[in-house]
Amino acid sequence: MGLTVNNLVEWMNNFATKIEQNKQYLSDLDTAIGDGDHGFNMSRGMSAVSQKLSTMPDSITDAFKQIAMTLISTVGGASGPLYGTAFLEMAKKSSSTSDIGELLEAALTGIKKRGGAVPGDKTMVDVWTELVPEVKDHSLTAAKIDEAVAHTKEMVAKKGRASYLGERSKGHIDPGSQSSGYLFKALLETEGIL
Amino acid sequence: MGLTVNNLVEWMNNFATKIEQNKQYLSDLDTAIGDGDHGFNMSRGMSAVSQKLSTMPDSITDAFKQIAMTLISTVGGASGPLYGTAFLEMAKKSSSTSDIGELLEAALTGIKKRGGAVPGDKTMVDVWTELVPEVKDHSLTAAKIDEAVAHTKEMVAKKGRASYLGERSKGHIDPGSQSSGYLFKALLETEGIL
Amino acid sequence: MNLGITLVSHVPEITKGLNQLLKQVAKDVPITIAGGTNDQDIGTSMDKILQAFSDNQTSEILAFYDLGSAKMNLELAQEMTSKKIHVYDVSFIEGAYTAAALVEAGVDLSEIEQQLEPLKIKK
Amino acid sequence: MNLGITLVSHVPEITKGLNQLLKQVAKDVPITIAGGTNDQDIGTSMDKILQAFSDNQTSEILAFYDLGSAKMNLELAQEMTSKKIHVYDVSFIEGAYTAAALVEAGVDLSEIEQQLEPLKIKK
Ligand SMILES: Nc1ncnc2c1ncn2[C@@H]1O[C@H](COP(=O)(O)OP(=O)(O)O)[C@@H](O)[C@H]1O
Ligand SMILES: Nc1ncnc2c1ncn2[C@@H]1O[C@H](COP(=O)(O)OP(=O)(O)O)[C@@H](O)[C@H]1O
Ligand SMILES: [Mg+2]
Ligand SMILES: [Mg+2]
Ligand SMILES: [Mg+2]
Ligand SMILES: [Mg+2]
Repeated sequence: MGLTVNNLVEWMNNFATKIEQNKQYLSDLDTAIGDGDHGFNMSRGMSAVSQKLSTMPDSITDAFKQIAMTLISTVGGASGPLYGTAFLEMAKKSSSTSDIGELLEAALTGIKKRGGAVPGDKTMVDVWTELVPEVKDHSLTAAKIDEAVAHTKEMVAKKGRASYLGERSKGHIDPGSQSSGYLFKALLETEGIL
Repeated sequence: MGLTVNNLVEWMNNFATKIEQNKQYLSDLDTAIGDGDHGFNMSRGMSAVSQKLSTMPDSITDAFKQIAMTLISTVGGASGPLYGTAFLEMAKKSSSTSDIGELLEAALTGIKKRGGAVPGDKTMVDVWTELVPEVKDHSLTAAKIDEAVAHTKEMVAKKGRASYLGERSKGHIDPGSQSSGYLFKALLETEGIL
Repeated sequence: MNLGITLVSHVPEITKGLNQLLKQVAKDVPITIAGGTNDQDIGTSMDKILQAFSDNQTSEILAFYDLGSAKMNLELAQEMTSKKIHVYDVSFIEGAYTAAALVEAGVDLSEIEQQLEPLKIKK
Repeated sequence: MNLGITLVSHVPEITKGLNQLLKQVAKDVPITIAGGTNDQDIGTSMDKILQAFSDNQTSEILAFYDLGSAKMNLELAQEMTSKKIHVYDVSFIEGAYTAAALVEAGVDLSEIEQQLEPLKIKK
């Protein structure tokens, strides 16, 4: 079946629900190595996205654009421009393909360009880098998502607020990686896309 | 005769008058290479000093201390801690000597320590460095004062706000050097100290 | 003045205060600010940055920011404006102060950038 | 917390805004501020700095300042207090942010100073 406007909206609503349910946990993760707002930022952003998508977009491209612009305008933290860029790149790419693997790959390239982070820097880039190939190989599982998120725990942050802590950023899961984990979980749970 | 509480107060009142008469000029000099407040800073400081000294201090040491603390509390700009330190050092030194040359030498050492400037950095240190030896040699003249002030014109600032302009600080007299010129002029005009 | 300045901070009060500091030495330089999120919370806003670009009288702008995440919104806004925007990874207050003083003095861009060089830091 | 922070800026609003930024990542760190002159004008005040030192709950303070002339008043105040004051010639906002985050994380002074090292600039 592949990606449609309908299952894209379903995916986003599922993601929004996970963010809502875990917003305190995400903010707690951010309190340890950041400024403690990641869950609230993402919750503000994703409820605006759900709201926006309650009017069904005309096309996949249109949907991605709306998601991107809404996140950019409402999130407030680093995750705003990062997730925003991810969806903006998917919007661009969706004019030539609706393959979710290719779309997510374009998103990852955008995230890396926007934030300048590379794998190992303890950012959402780590989770995306591990999981995008799994999507492309049709081998994504919940366990692999959990693992990718957990991997960030022992890393030393080189980008974002956690990087100010240097070695002290070790021993905590990166909040943006955790929220990205929810994005992939929601994708996995949405029938028909993968 | 040498320095007395009376002629010290006279010196300060003369200095305050010169500052008052030239406050716009001093601020204009500061507008060219700084933030345009040197005249107003010094005028605020020196009128507070005059006010303070209207009650005759008990001793030279006491007078210097009052001048120092008043300048530190009222000037607001870099010249506050700098002139303040100068008078504080004179207060300390005045317990062992009332020789104006030695006192001014201690003041100069204090200014250099406080601001970290060396001769050639286009600060008040330049004027003091040229003129303190003249005081010690009993050879200070108005012409030498004017010359010392004018010398700062062609210097490139290495300290203070003017240093942010780099090469562009050239071609303007340093405001703190000009106000220091007035201090030495006032000294020259006060009978009995030199 | 053919160069303007835009200040981006996570906190509205910081941009307002810094604007005051710069105005002292650069009263003729067009300075526009974008501080905080759209709800005036702590964070940055691409919309506010875009507004600050468009409110600036000049079409070539030197942009300064406080912390890394502000840079991402700055660069997003940079991609969405037709103005020429230069973003500097320098010490925020000290860098913006230096640039403002130099623009006011009529110094050209290449010389300004040379003077900003030693103020570069990892952000 | 056995380390505190004092922020010194020429502009009252900058110290207030920066305090907000730091509080986000360092809610337990005693932070005191000294912004502007005694008349709330742009400039610094030795009296306000001294007050900020004494208002700080700790007896060992990391002090940060914006422009060079603030440093002179800081050092004057340092000579007049019995508290232990460390003054850093680093990028003001970025340096204070780094130090606040590290103090909050319980990092000791020598490690903090190591992390401040790359933020040193000519001020
Ligand atoms: N330069 C970057 N590149 C990639 N991801 C980043 C970068 N900076 C921050 N992040 C991600 O953003 C997350 C923090 O988001 P959030 O708390 O919303 O923003 P902020 O740090 O501005 O408060 C981090 O956990 C990290 O995953
Ligand atoms: N580090 C320094 N060492 C010596 N003198 C200095 C230094 N910084 C500034 N000055 C002097 O102070 C003068 C500026 O004083 P003022 O305008 O009152 O202070 P601000 O620059 O803080 O506005 C300069 O002209 C210079 O002579
Ligand atoms: Mg955060
Ligand atoms: Mg934040
Ligand atoms: Mg001045
Ligand atoms: Mg000033």
